[in-house]
Amino acid sequence: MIEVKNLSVDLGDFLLKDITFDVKQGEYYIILGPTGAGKTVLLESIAGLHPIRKGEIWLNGKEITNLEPERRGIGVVYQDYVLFPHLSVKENIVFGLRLRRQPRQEIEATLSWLVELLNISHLLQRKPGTLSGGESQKVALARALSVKPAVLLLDEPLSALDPGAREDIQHELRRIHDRLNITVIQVTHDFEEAVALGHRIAVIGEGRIMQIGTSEQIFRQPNSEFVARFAMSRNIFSGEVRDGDEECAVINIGDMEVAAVTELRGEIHASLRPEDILISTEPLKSSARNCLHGVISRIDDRGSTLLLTVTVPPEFICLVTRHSFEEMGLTEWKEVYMTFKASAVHIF
Amino acid sequence: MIEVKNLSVDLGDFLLKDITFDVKQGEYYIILGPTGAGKTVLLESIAGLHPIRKGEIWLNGKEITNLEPERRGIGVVYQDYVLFPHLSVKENIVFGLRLRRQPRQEIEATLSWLVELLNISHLLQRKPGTLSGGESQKVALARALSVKPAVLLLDEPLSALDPGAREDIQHELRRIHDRLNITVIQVTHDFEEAVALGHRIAVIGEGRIMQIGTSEQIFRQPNSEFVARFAMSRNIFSGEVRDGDEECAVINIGDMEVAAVTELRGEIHASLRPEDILISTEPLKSSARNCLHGVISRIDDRGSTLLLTVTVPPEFICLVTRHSFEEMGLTEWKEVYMTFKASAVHIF
Amino acid sequence: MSHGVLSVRRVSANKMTITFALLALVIMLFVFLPLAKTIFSSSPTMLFDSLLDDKVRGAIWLSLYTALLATVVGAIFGIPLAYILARFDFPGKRTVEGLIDVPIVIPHTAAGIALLFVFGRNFLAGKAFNLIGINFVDSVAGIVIAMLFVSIPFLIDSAKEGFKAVDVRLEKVSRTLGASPWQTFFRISLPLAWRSILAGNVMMWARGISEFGAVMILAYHPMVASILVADRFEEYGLDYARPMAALLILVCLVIFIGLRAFAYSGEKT
Amino acid sequence: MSHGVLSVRRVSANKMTITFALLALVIMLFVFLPLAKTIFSSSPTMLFDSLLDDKVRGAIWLSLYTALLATVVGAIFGIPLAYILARFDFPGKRTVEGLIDVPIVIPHTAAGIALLFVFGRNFLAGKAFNLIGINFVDSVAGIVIAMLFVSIPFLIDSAKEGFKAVDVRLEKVSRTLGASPWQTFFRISLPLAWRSILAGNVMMWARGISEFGAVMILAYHPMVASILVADRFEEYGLDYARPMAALLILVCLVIFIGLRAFAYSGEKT
Repeated sequence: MIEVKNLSVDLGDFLLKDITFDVKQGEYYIILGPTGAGKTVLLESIAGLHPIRKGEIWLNGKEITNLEPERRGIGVVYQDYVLFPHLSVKENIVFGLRLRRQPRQEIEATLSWLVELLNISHLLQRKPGTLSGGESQKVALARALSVKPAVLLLDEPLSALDPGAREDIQHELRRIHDRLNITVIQVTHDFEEAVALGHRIAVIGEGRIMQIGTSEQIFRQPNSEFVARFAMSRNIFSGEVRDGDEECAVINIGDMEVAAVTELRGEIHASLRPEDILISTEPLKSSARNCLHGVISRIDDRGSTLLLTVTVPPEFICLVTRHSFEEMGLTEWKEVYMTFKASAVHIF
Repeated sequence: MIEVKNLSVDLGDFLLKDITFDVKQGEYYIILGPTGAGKTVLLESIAGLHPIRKGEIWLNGKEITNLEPERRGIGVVYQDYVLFPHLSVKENIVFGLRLRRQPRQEIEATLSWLVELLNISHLLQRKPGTLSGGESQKVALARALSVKPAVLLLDEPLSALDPGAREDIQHELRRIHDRLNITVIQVTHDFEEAVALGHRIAVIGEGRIMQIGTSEQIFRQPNSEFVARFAMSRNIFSGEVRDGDEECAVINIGDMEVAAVTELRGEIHASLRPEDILISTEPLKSSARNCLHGVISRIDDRGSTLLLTVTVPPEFICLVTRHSFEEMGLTEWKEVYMTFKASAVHIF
Repeated sequence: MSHGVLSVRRVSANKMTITFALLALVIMLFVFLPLAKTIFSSSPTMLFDSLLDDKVRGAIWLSLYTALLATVVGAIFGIPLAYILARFDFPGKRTVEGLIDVPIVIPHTAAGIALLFVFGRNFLAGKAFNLIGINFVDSVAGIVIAMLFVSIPFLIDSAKEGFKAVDVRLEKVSRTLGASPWQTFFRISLPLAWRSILAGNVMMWARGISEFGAVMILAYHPMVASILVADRFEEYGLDYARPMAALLILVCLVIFIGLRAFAYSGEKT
Repeated sequence: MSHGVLSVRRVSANKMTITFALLALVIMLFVFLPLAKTIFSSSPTMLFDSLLDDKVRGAIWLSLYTALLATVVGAIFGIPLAYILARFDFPGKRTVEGLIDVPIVIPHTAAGIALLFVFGRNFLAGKAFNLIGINFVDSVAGIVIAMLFVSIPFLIDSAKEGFKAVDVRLEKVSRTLGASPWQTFFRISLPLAWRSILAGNVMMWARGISEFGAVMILAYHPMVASILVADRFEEYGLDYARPMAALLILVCLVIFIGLRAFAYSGEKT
């Protein structure tokens, strides 16, 4: 539906090289990358708000690379809402409709549809300066949706919000997407947000697309250290695959041996997600192929969960809930067993 | 060591009323509250950077309410570092020492001590504008520590940082506190940060202190709905204690009965933390007094953990790791059992 | 003003702020005293009498009217330049910005002579405009040109700052909602920069009324107010010029305060 | 300038930006042509000859020197006021800010007469200063006072904006590190606002050199450059005044461009 081909944008600080991806009709597409990776510039290029040096953008089979933004039918919502401060909420929402000189009833109909969709009827007469973050973002969404765009571009729509409002708007976004079956491209630097919302995720870094895939693929099979770190696999090791049968390989990481499922041989990286490690105070009898013995060297209290650093060596980061943490009576310097499946070790 | 008595600050938008608390020598004290609660104003009042209308501040037995900031020996570190942009990192750090006209060797000695403490030797000749967030915050810490303050005030020191840098600086903060045995007062809006760092936490809201206690007390025994919500007990119900023996009361929440440990009777609130609920697909045989049967009505994927909404009714929010989620093969509309201890239900 | 000093003291009474307040008081008195003395040492009757003088009324009216014309012309050509300077980067931008400020800094009489070289009867633009019956020497058109030249920087600088303060993404959002560049300018950029543009217009108008040197060279007649004051001072001396000077200062103050209050109305301190 | 238009076109070639660029071009030419014509129609020999004229050299020197004196006095008293306006809120602040801008908007000749009422021989401050041998009428001191009055707003406004742009928390951190208010001002606030303060000083100096009306009323003699130009124009006509006007414009441009370049050096566009 939207195809971006070999797009390059040069803006002094930001540099995007050969960006290529395509988004399907009705897809919720996430562009994930660290702050300063040029994600906003990429969105603005798609919306026609940045001159394009090189590359093409196609929308529904038509090339729109140099089309003016007002003719593209692509809506934009920014992180910090960017509501028109001199207009009321209602005037903000109907801004695009009034420009189209639609009849009054039609405008009113669209307005009440949006108001009902986003549940913002109580805000209509307010000025943007008086709204909370969550309310502002709902109004910004309503304004973008008012002209029934073919594609909705969201620039870190949750980043400026409080945790409470963030959950609320995240929920709204999914609901709107499901109800309107609209194509959404959202950029974010937050991996959890990407997993929660996206059908597919494109990881962007150093001006290039590093990997495209479902959240499951990005999560389980990162294709590079950059993606793995970004997807918060905290345990990344370098090692060597000695040998093994087709089903299971033995990997040497320092003095330690770990079983994994891979066909790669030689120097490799291995990643293991903290929550894929089961912690116990006694060795477990289970089908899992790996069971390592270590000492808790550090405890990071995250409130509902805790991150344990277990030194074998090397150090592993493991996630436990407060519940199990207290159940087992874990403390620093306590000896524990880490159990994880061979299939949980991702090799790249 | 530091005592704040009946402090009131009025700054138009911000209003603090009758703030009273005391911090012990060497304590890591957290002031926790939502954005806009006047936390920064409170810190600046302690540092002498705001005129005080009403109330007193005492430091080591001396009243300092109206003492000039340069005579208090209280260091301040802001969320966004506030380094002197026209000075190099080194000049930033020794700014306070040069003012004291210390001999050159003494300044150099303090500088190398700080550089070693925070591991920032490679930054000394750089200008603040070229530093990353984490580096800037380390330099700001070094600058504040250079004059050996009696108290260190930290104004949301982690909020402006990337997740990676946040963990790093959080670790540094604890290390510095432990090594120097310095008294720290930190304000934050992040509950997990508060739990991870604080010896004691004062929850502030609507211009007043709502509750003071250890993280355990705030977490397990919030004294009001405000604190409970803020401490992320997602499950808060209103109900009625019918009767029960001294050890265990039966609470009616809608049509549902829940066992809890309380001596309160009549109309009450109950809170239950999401990670205190054990999810299983079969009823568990255990010592836990509560076992409820419900249906998963919503799944929020948080990456390493998932939040399940289980409808009994009412709705419960439960936290599971991805590991157990996949193990049990949970999906929406699946029936599950929720098991939790009577002691996990907090009544207020 | 004592209020001011008191308030500063309340905020943080230290020696520095008190010293600063005292130094500041000197410069405020230096500006305030001459104005107050001129106005209050002329009795209301004297002011009224001088207002009855046809020549005085005519000169003040001419000043207001020509400065307003200059402002209108300046707005039409200056606001677009201000917008361009606020929104685009291009090589030579610094030079253009510097050029626009030059009229503030060159001596007014030299500016008048420079204008004569372009708009005088025997020169370039002067000849061209002469064909359509417009003559710049000793005429209203000449006064307008002189005022325009010395006062245009105020409008452009203020409008530029106004446009700069408008988040460019507001314009971008407007475009994605289907607005053309023109619609975006008139519905978003202009309304949001309006306060600064208005303030710039006020400054330009006031600065036009205040001009003397350049107008004197280009068009001594018809006499605008500032020239009439000088003329009377030269011919009859201080006492005769005073009521007219007082009247002129009053008129300027009333206009300036009124329009400034209007331009800032609703804005927080 | 063609560069500018081209660049705008590259950024987003739409009808509005092109129209705006054309309108902007008109105002740029209006400012540029008179200056260029005056400078380039006088041959270098003529400029040099006029520089050999003792009276011309003396007048230009006097202008530069008196305007510099006015700027120094203005900085001493104006920078503290700018700092107070940037840092503190107090009742009547708007009034003070308005008062400071008044000298820009009142007619220069009226300003001169107002100054005479305070600094003239028979008045208030005039009498007081007369006791210590300072006389403001037809004297260097008078020129300085006139220039100071009309040019002080530029310094204060620019310095105020400079101080405002300095994060007040930088000063707060400095205080917690043990710096007194004075140390904080001289080590933090002043260095960080330096660029704007310098730019304000440049504007004030240039504006002082450009003044004619107020100086003429207060001190026609000794003749500063802008008065000498007018004097020659009145007595001998345009052709005789031209080389001196050209020279004056050149001197002002060189100073203005040089100091501006210095003030902005190192800053990004």
